[in-house]
Amino acid sequence: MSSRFDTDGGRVFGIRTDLIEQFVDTVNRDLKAKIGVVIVTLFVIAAILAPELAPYDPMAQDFAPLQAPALSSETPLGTDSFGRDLLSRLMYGARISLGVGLGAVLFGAITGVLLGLVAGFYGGWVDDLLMRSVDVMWAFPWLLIAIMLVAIFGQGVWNVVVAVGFAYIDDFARITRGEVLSIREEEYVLAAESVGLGDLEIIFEEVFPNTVAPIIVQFTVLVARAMLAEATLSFLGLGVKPSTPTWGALLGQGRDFITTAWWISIIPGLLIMITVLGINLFGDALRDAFDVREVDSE
Amino acid sequence: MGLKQYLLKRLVHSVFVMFFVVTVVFFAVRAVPGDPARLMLGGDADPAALEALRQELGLNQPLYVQYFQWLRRLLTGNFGESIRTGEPVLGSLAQVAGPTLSIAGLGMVIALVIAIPTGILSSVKRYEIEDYLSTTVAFFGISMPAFWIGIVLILVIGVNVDAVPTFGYTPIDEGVSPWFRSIILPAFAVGFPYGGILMRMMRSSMLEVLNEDYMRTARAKGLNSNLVLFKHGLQNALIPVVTLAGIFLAVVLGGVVAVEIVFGIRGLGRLLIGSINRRDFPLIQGTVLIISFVFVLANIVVDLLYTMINPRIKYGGGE
Amino acid sequence: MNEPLLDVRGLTTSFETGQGRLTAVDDVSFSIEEGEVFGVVGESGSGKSVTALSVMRLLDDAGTVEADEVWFDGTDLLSLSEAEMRSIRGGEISMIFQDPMTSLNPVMTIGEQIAEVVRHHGDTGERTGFWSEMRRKYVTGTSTESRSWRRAIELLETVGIPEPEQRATEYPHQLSGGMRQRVVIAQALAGDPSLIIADEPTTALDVSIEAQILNEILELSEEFGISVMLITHDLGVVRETCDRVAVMYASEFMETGHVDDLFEDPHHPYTEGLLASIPRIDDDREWLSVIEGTVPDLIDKPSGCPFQDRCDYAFELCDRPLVEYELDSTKRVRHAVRCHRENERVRVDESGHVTDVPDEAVAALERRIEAENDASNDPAVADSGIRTDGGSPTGGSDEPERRGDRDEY
Amino acid sequence: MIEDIEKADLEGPKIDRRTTVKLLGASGLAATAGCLGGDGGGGDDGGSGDDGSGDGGSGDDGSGSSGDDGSSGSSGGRLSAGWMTDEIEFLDPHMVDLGIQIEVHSNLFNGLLKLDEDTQIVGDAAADWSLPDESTYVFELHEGITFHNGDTLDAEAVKWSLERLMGMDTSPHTGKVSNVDSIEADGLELTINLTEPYAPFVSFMLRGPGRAGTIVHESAADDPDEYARMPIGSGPFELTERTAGQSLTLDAYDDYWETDEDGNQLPYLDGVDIELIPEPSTMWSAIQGGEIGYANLLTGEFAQQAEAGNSITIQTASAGEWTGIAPLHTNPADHVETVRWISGLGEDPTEMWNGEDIPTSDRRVREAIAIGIDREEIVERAWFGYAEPAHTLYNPSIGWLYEALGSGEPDPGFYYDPERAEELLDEAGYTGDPRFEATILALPEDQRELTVVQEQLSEIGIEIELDIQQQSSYWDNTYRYEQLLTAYGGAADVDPWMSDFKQFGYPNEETTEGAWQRGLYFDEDYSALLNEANATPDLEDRAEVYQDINEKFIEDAAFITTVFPLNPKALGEGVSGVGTQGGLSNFHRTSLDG
Repeated sequence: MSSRFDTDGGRVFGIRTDLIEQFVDTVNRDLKAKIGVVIVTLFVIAAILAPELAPYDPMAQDFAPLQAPALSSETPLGTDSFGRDLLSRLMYGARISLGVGLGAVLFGAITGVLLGLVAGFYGGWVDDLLMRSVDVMWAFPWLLIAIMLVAIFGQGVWNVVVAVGFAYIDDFARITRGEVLSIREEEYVLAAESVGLGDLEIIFEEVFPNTVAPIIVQFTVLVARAMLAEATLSFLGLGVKPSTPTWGALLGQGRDFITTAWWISIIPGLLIMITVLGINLFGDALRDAFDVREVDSE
Repeated sequence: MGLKQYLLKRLVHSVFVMFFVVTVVFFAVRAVPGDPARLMLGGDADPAALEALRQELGLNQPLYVQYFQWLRRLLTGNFGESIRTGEPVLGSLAQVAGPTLSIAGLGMVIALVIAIPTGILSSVKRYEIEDYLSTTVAFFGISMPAFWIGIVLILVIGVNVDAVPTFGYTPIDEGVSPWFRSIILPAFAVGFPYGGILMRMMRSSMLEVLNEDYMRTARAKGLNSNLVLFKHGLQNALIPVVTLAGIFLAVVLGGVVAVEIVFGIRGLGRLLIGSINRRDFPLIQGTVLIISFVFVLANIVVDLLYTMINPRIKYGGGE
Repeated sequence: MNEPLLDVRGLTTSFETGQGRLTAVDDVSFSIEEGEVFGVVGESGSGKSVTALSVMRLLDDAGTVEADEVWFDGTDLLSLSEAEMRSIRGGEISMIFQDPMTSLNPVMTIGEQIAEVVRHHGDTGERTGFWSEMRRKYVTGTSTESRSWRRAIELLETVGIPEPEQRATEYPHQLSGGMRQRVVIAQALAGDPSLIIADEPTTALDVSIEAQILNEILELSEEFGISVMLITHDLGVVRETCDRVAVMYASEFMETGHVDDLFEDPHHPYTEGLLASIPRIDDDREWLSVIEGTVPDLIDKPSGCPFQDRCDYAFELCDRPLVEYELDSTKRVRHAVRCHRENERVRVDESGHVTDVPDEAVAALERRIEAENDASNDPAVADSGIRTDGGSPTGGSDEPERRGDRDEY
Repeated sequence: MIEDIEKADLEGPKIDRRTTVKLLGASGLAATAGCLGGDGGGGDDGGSGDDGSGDGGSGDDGSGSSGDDGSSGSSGGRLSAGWMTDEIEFLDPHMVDLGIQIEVHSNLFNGLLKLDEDTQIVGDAAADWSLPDESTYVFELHEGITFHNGDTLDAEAVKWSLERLMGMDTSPHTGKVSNVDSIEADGLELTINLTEPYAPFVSFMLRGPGRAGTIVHESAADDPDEYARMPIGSGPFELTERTAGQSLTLDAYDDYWETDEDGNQLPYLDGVDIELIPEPSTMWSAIQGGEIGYANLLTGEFAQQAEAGNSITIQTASAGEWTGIAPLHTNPADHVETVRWISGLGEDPTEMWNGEDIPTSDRRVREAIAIGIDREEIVERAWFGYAEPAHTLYNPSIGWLYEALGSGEPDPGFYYDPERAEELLDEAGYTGDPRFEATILALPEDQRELTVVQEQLSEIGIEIELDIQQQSSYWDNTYRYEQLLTAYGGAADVDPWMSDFKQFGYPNEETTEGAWQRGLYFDEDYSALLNEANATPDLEDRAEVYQDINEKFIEDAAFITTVFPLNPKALGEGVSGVGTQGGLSNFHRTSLDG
């Protein structure tokens, strides 16, 4: 059998169940993977349930500004310079930060994977054309895109998603194309062709499922980076709307108070770090499970 | 393919890429709201003055005319002048290249100096205290945006250490030491996150190399572990790192922009942001051209470097 | 009789895995004479390579190597410091690995890969310190005038590589598979060894050049008086090249003896099975289909014969711990089998099946197992035992088996 | 502490009305000499001609104590000064309209007039001036003023400068001299004839914020770009070097004409090195670490920190700055031609409001917003105390008017009254929850203030969404009228004309009245009052007219004022004598101790 994975297995969301089993196995075996999964799950839950769990309205300026964290007080993690409860803002922030991170990478992944699939599958001039476009995208400063989007639409979550995601298109396109090229000549693809399946069917039924593992791994790596890119955009005034709490924006806004009210930027900073750690551990576990090499030497 | 042929091919390809990038930028920035004339007049401006200024700047001509004019001048090596200050774009670019290249260059050196030894240490001492320590440091770098590291560095080191200025850039021709001191903090702020990424790559790459047969061969030859690691392992482990180092240039550039603002250094990044904010079209086009040139050039350099450290690859290989 | 060049007693290697302890080499003993070609044959995963790596102490932290003794040319390898061991590796004992593509460093010139062995183990007067080596690798390259480089070229010539000066400057990927394995051989010869451990040296090669490479190894070792430990899964190769051979199955040596004895008169059921599959042994996977059943899990390996589940002759003693039975010493060299069928008190019929197991046979076996346990549990006893009887793993005190110990070598 | 400073600041900077009225030749008495300026003249001002005095507008020492610091500190040395900006591109005063640029060129140039540290209008290059009739100004220039290249600054030079401006198409300030009929130059005597009496004219002749009266050297005509980069002026400092986006080097001009009371030549400093530092936290680190001796601006949070310590002195000054919110008064599509002209975009106005409800077109809604905002809270939360609540439009830098309207408590004015605001909204029929939703277009610097406003308005049931845009798109988009509210303000406004004529006047292509209308407030009565005021040079009379203008402004809730920012400027240890009046940073009399 020459395919990388058994293609007979069932699928969930296009991912074969054997991969999921492998992942569960890895998590069961590896403590670090467990930690990663726990962190990611915890934050995702906090993000989803923010409206239920957050003690206050994250926008309400109801408290004295710049209160230091004190677990016994009304505002256990302190308040920001407007007198808003930081704990609530951080919980809502988890929503947007994770959402933006996921959204941006999803955008980059969908676009890039499609490009990569088509380019790799058809080869020839299609490949040339698409991959040259990817080169252009790569050399196109993504900050410029962020600035232009903000100029047209104003600040907002979607601009960040698109601008940040744009920068990742080339990553996904290249990885996918590389995978497709190596799978393209595999027996089962050739077999599918000889049976007379349509291109689309072959691409999505036969080719795509076999490229999915490295893509997922790359995905996790980039989610963490996207969260930081959001922070940088917020710093440059190109991020989400200013009142929207995101960890990156909180970190950036807190910089002016770092000597007087360290908690405003240190706490979101720590959260970002823990999340990045969690996502990376999670990604490592995926990588181990799928046996994907983090870096391809050729 | 010979070296010359290869370079020629890459050059043609690069010109193509750059051409498309600037063309897209040319039209895109003009499609976006924001009138350079109004900005030049300070925001509030009388309609008549606005109209006169637009006329003077040639902004009233049809887009395609402006485009071809600009292209024709570009072909003769003329990047045009800033519509804002009238200064030649090329001059402005030459001015900002120094600080940005210094910061990015030193940043990369710092990243490598952090990443390679800790990455190796971490892989050799896998699951030991050294590994956990270096990994923690790497995660710290990976999870902190460059601008924030910059601000913390200023507050902790810049304010308290007299030798290191908190802001500004001293050109290298005013002395190597002042130059170095003026860029060390920004370079670290840019290099640290990058180093974190590289360190993780180095670690996993080295872990893979450690399992390779030729490493066992090297040990079977009776070489000591340092020689095995550095003579036989290092170059192999660097191959994938070098490939990705080029791709991560975008990370460095993104970081440089914010860091230049934090440290009050006018470099390529700030010039880009500034020129876009002022809708200084010729300057935007020039800056984007240079940035895409740097990207494309870096790509070629990485390719050549890759070819150099990986004798298995012929020019243009690796695809 | 001379001391053997390499004498391994009671070698056990195990790995800690997530699922439990994996015993890769289980209480293996063997010796290799000077100038002898000793074959180790077995399926993949049977522990052949690990045996070799254990002797070389190349397993690092991954595995735990325990042995009563590993004598090489009068020194106990186990007692050497890591630095002393390094001078043995690549020098006195060199290795040839399976896949020349992966065992050669892809980013180093062939010449340098050989020359560095010469430098480290020969008397070239060239500096071999860390920074000197780093300079050679990354800055200046190896001088083509240096003695080590010239010696590398000589060696390339010796192994039959045309245009050696030119080839020396090339990288492994520029050579064909056969050429590459010649380079590996040259590299193995470079330290002027007295023993070469060749681990499946031809497996990764095209069948057409397999013979050439094997001949090269054998001719050269004969020419330079080098002993060879040849690890292979290929019985055909063993038959053509080896003097003595050990059959390995599931981390244990099942049968050891002269190649002719073994082929003509195999005593272990597993060996029999192997021989029956000779026509098709060019492919690893075919083996399993010849002998029905599967190799037992080496993790938390149960005591008793690992082959019992697949063995046609299995009987009630098979789940008792194995001991070694020496066959009648009519042969020139020792022929030993680890199968309770060889217990002289066990009755066997014409077809080889066990017909009767008298109580005294069981009792004798129990005594012997107990004695061996005592020996291995008590270092003092083990030590003294080894000294008196030459380190025999069979060195139990039980009379019925004594004969096995007497005429060893 | 902060309260003290603000109080002092607000009480201090005012035109001495008695004097100014006399000097400006009001009440029909022609040809009264205005004897002003630094050397020797102007009896009752006592040292008021100084550009920089001890503590300008800052509270601790009181204002106007210029003498001591000035004369004792003539030790020379160079001052390193941080400028909170990304870039200072051009410094041609006729092109410059941003405070940050004006702050620089106020040190490089002279004007005919200037603001003294009490924000009174006094002579600069003009030693003296008189008004033979209401539309004629005669200026007597100081003797011995030279440009940095040695050329003499005489009436001819000033005439050239003014005529240059009059001939410029692209200057934002041409309109300020459009009333000039003719200029005559005779030695040191300059006569300017206006087509009609024009009250704001005198403010335009101010150096710095007046913009138009800053005297440009004729080399500006040879190479305008080069002049904008390295201008030649006649001020105490000359620009000798600049690194784009990074620094400006100002060296003392050795032949500067002005001296202090003791006859010491100004400036005291050998030079000023201006470093451009766009990031507030970096500015703070730099002054804290002593790398710069002066910061032209600290953000509120850092100014507070500075005041908590004792090595750094904070001087606050109104830079003639005001902020607020422009509500959309009418459907732009109903005024196509007018809006086309105002917008200058060359496109027809949006039709998005056709058939749509425009809540802010209702006076009651506008008033509700105006009184639904708690300005005191904005000052505390958004500005860290470094602002004054703006209950009406005219900022403290226009001292005479500010005072005439009631200073900090103008009557009428917008005062926080959320109950009344809700009543008004009920009356207007906005009773839902939320009552209505609105987007506010704003610049990044408005962010803090609007974050507080947003919360306050949500309490009276109005949900506001912030649309923060970079300057580039903000300026264009404000003229697209696609949102109900636009954050808007002004700076360096030293005359009411600068705050109201173009912003709220009835659009008139001829006079450029109403050219900057953000809210499309088209009211001819209001416009008539403005024009009446402009034609009333007598300040007392003009102030009378302004009582009516203000009443109308508040009544119509033409615009929702929020605050008058007070820019905190930081002086490092040993630095003194920076003139921060009008938000400037004048280093004429700055000295370094030790």
